[in-house]
Amino acid sequence: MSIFIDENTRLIVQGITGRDGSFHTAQMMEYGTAVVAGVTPGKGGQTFEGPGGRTVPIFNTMDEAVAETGANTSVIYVPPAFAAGAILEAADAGIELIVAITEGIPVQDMARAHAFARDRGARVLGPNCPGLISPGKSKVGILPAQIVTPGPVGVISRSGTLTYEAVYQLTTAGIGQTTCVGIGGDPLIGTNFVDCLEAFAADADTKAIVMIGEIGGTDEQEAAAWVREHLDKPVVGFIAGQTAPPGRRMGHAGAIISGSAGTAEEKMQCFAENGIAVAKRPADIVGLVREAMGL
Amino acid sequence: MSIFIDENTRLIVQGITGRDGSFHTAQMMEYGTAVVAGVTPGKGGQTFEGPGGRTVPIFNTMDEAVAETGANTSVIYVPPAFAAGAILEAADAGIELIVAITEGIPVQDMARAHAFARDRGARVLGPNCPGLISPGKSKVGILPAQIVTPGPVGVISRSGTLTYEAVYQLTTAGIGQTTCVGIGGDPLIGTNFVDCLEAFAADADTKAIVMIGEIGGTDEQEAAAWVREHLDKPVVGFIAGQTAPPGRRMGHAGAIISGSAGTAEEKMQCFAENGIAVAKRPADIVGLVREAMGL
Amino acid sequence: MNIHEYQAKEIFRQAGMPVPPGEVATTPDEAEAIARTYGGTVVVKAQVHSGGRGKAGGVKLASTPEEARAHAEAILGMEIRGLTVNRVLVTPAEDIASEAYVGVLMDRKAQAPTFMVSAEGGVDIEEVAATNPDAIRKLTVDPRYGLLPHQAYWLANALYDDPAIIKQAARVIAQLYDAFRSAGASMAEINPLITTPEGEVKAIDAKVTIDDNELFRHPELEALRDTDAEPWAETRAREAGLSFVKLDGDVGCCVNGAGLAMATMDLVKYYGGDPANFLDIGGSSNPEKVVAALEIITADPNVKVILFNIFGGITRCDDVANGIVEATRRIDIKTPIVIRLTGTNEEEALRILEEAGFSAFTSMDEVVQKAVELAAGA
Amino acid sequence: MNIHEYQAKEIFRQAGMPVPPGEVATTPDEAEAIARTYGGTVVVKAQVHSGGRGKAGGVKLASTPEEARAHAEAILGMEIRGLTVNRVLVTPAEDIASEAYVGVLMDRKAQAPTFMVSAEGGVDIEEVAATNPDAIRKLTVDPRYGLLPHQAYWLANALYDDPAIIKQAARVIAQLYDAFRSAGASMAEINPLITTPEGEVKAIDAKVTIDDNELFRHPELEALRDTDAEPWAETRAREAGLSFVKLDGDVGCCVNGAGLAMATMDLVKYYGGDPANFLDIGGSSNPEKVVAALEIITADPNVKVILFNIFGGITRCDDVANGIVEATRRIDIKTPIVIRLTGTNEEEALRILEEAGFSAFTSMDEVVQKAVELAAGA
Repeated sequence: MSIFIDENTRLIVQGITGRDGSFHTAQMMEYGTAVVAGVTPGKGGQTFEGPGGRTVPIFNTMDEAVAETGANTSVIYVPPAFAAGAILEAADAGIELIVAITEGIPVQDMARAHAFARDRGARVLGPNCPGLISPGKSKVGILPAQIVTPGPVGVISRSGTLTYEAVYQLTTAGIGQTTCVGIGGDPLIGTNFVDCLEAFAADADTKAIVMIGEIGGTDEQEAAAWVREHLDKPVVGFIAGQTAPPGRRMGHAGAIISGSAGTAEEKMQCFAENGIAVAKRPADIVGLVREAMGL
Repeated sequence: MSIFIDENTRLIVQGITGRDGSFHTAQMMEYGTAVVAGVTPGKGGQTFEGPGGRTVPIFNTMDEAVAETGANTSVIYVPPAFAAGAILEAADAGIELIVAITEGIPVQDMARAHAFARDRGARVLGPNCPGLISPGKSKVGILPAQIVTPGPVGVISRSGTLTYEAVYQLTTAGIGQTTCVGIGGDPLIGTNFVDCLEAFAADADTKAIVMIGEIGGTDEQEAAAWVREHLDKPVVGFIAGQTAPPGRRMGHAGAIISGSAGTAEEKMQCFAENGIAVAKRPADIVGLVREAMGL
Repeated sequence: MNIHEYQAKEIFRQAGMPVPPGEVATTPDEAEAIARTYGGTVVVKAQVHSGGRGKAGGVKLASTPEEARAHAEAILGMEIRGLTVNRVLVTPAEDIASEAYVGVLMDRKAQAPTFMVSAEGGVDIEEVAATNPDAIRKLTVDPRYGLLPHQAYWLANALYDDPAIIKQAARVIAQLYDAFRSAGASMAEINPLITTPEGEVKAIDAKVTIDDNELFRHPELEALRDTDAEPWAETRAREAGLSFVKLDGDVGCCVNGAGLAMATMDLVKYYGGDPANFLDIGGSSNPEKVVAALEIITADPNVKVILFNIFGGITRCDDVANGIVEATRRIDIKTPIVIRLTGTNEEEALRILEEAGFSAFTSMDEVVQKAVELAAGA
Repeated sequence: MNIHEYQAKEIFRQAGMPVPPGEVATTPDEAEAIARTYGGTVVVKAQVHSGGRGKAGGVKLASTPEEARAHAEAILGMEIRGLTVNRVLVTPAEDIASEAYVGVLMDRKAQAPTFMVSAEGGVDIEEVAATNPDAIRKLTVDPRYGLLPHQAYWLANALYDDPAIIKQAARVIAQLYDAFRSAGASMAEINPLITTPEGEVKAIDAKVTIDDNELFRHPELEALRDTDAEPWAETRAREAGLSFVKLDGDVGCCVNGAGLAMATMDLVKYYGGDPANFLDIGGSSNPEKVVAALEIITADPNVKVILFNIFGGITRCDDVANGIVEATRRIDIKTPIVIRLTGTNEEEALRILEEAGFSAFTSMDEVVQKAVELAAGA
């Protein structure tokens, strides 16, 4: 098993004709993801040429694309000015999981888009996230496929490339994953640590969880509290930003240390207090996972 | 028993210091309604002097009024420009039943207000309605108390004074009412015939229902279909507007005959086809109720 | 409140919509002069609050200014569905490649604005709805979010194949929603929305109904009201805050509440009489309204009897009684008056009326029978 | 993006808020002239992207133009929390009867704008939140409806007793929300919102942070950016689309992704080194960005080694490799470079780097250890 995506995922790529959209569509098809449609307004009726001679029909609207293909998931590669609109369209068309890769979406747009998705019962992953991958089953987003392998560990991370780093080390050590989820680093994200923990808790194949956080906010602390109260699977945690000076912006709005709350130190201590094994550096994650699983 | 209001109704009057608000507050108190607070922004801390030396505290905001008094119901007498805002405030404060008497609220304001009330789980009655009365228990709105008496008949009506007429005739004939509800004649109303029928269906004390409709729209037809499918209590119906010429506006937007739908003839026929006894004139209602109840 | 096509087009222009130019003429001379400034073929269109203008001969193509003058001469003064044409719109004729229908109105059931679009434009949308409902695409706007860009695009996508035209039409649809919102409309319609052979999208007819309840926010829209187009009595009624509709009978009705007013008319008919009007004095209790109501009713020479049917809720019977007494002092009323008053403060009201020499009823059937009797005997 | 008080006040004025007049001076002469035009007592306020200006001596009262000049002389050039003051705002002093705090910011947990108001104004709101949380009233705005009138009133009702003042404050709060929305802000704050002895409500300080992601919609706001107030490297980084923060170490870091960048810095520290900067080249794969990154890093004289740590997702390793090769051709780089590349197209990237004479790592620990070693040995 896995969470959020699996062999039943039927994917629409929103913005399939753009540079990033077309590149990653090919990558996802290569991996075996069922990419059933693309949407680019004004390009309806055209065809995306995928790897191995496979083609994907392109539609003007999500409504048509869903009606024609029965898709349940979409991934968004459209530019920031239109990305929130793409989320609205996907939710309106009945998509259950909307993976928003786009970086730089205005936060006020996202406040509305998240409200709309909640109203329509859709789950948004991201925005400004690398997506997710259920090794051997489906990949939605931009995570590099070569670094994952099927296995018993669930991975959740706020950052993109740091996730790759951790997953890569697990895979290199022979420890596979059920699903790796990048929840994104924006201030307003649709799916947070606790949402992923709940899903991993319910997934019988997931035996341990790696949770990679960052400075800023209190999402990690809430996740730690949830772990203590609800989870009987081992969790290994890592927090990036131990050397970040307070009050400076480190790359994205999610990583501002405001006052005393949200330092790496505070988060690592909170992890430790709630029974989460804390890795001091990415390379320590593998050892702690082995230990936690009794390998 | 009764529907929507009873002896547990704790009422806030929004716009208690206005001419209509103060007049009808006194009338409601006279009838025995538990008027626990009034709200007029800027008059918080003052006191409404009710009949018999009883007083009602006035607050600046609904939030304070609800917190201080535990009210569950509000009635709105504020001018049209602010009335939709008063509905929003009441719903936001956790009021369960909001009775909007005000006439002339812009329909676009009401579209938002109804959406907000739905989101907050509040029931709106009206706007542009006379309110409701559960004889012997509670009166909310402007229905004249002297024309009702407790008994087994539920009354639902789109128009104000026509309701009084029908109820008055029932009372004069010695047939009392569980609750009389004026749902209002505006294009967008919060509680419709079917909502009231559902409530009366669940009310053990209600043995028969009188439903008074008008030309325009298809609410009566939907109510008739619901009666046939779900209701095992007798219903007597009346439709006003048999002499109205098509295409002319008769007093309010709810009463436009558009195309073939919504004529009095069509509605009366629909009533008859669905097992509702149709009164040709208000004076016939009493006889039909008697007949239906086997009196 | 209905407004004219040329006024609706001005609202559309302010929302940025592609509406061809046009000017209003009230005389054939003006129409000719306007046609001359545009050059080429123009359309002369009757400005009247009614559909079916084309079928009635109220819309004519003119290839010369002289022809425009002749058409204006024929159309001005024409009656369309009982309404006299006082103004014509003169507008350059457009080359039409396709015609679509785009409209938005407040939907009772959805409790929200609802769009209807159809590639079958230029015809009566109710007819399309009845004969070919699949040709209409509908969309209910969530009032919490407004019309979303993808929804405007989805509607436009039902009308056209060409991506460039879909994009233009989606913009027009979004602008139509903005116009609907900002004008406080209950209905706004483009019929037809055309494409030209050059691939341009244009709104060549426009219909907007303003929600009367919005007018306090839009004094500039109230100014659009064409009081020439309505009888004196309706103008007077509106100014006094009354709802009034003239009918052909002889029993003048003055009732509080639209439902009771209709039921009263129905009862007049039931007892063999004929109502002269619908008149709702409304829910407030202002004696001035009664005065206005009596002025309006007595101005109708057909009226043989005046029937009051008042059931007091917000309207207090004593106010109505005072109004009747005051009105009869101010105007010289020869027509017999029969009165029925019941409800809030009815004892006080009956006392006032009796002191003033009136006699009053409490039963609706009795008062209506009396009125019909008086009308028949007069 | 942070903007200055005087710029935030201009945004507030455009929203109709009651903000006293004020003008900016960059020299003592200008400050004196401005003070003279206002007459009476003025306040001279340092314009700098930092709180605590008052405590640092950056806000001074002047009862004469000469005094204003003297204060401006003292404040201009002053350092407040590491930032040099280049401008002062000169504004008439107000009589203050009471001070309140009103702010709105985008709240992560509620996923919506959240207001905070407190009758304890003029002080640090974080301190109030820590020491006396009950003194703060909070309200989350439902983004589907915006700030509703009764909510603005409810917030104002927490601050004042006088109905006339509550009404004014409610209007200011509603206007603040409009300003927050229309400016694409992530934070907007009035501290303090004062009342005067005459019962007027005024915003005498203003702080607004613009959401960088909104700037494409607001070219007029981008123009408010005070590039004088930031080092060259940060300006250059922003223009190239990079995130850059200067630090005090000697290991120049160039990483893709904020999280990995922070983890890399942490690892430098872990192995005994000291990062010279945070630098995230972002998620796109534009070789130009790598060129800019190298220019920025090599401009820091402390840097002894340049450490690349790239894990390819959207960023394709071959693009990064091409960027590094191109950059080293364009600029003369003396500093040793160590590179770690893994992920999408990594084989192609390694080939490119090897062809250009670089050697590359695939382990993060190895490359960091190597960098720290080189920095120590240099």
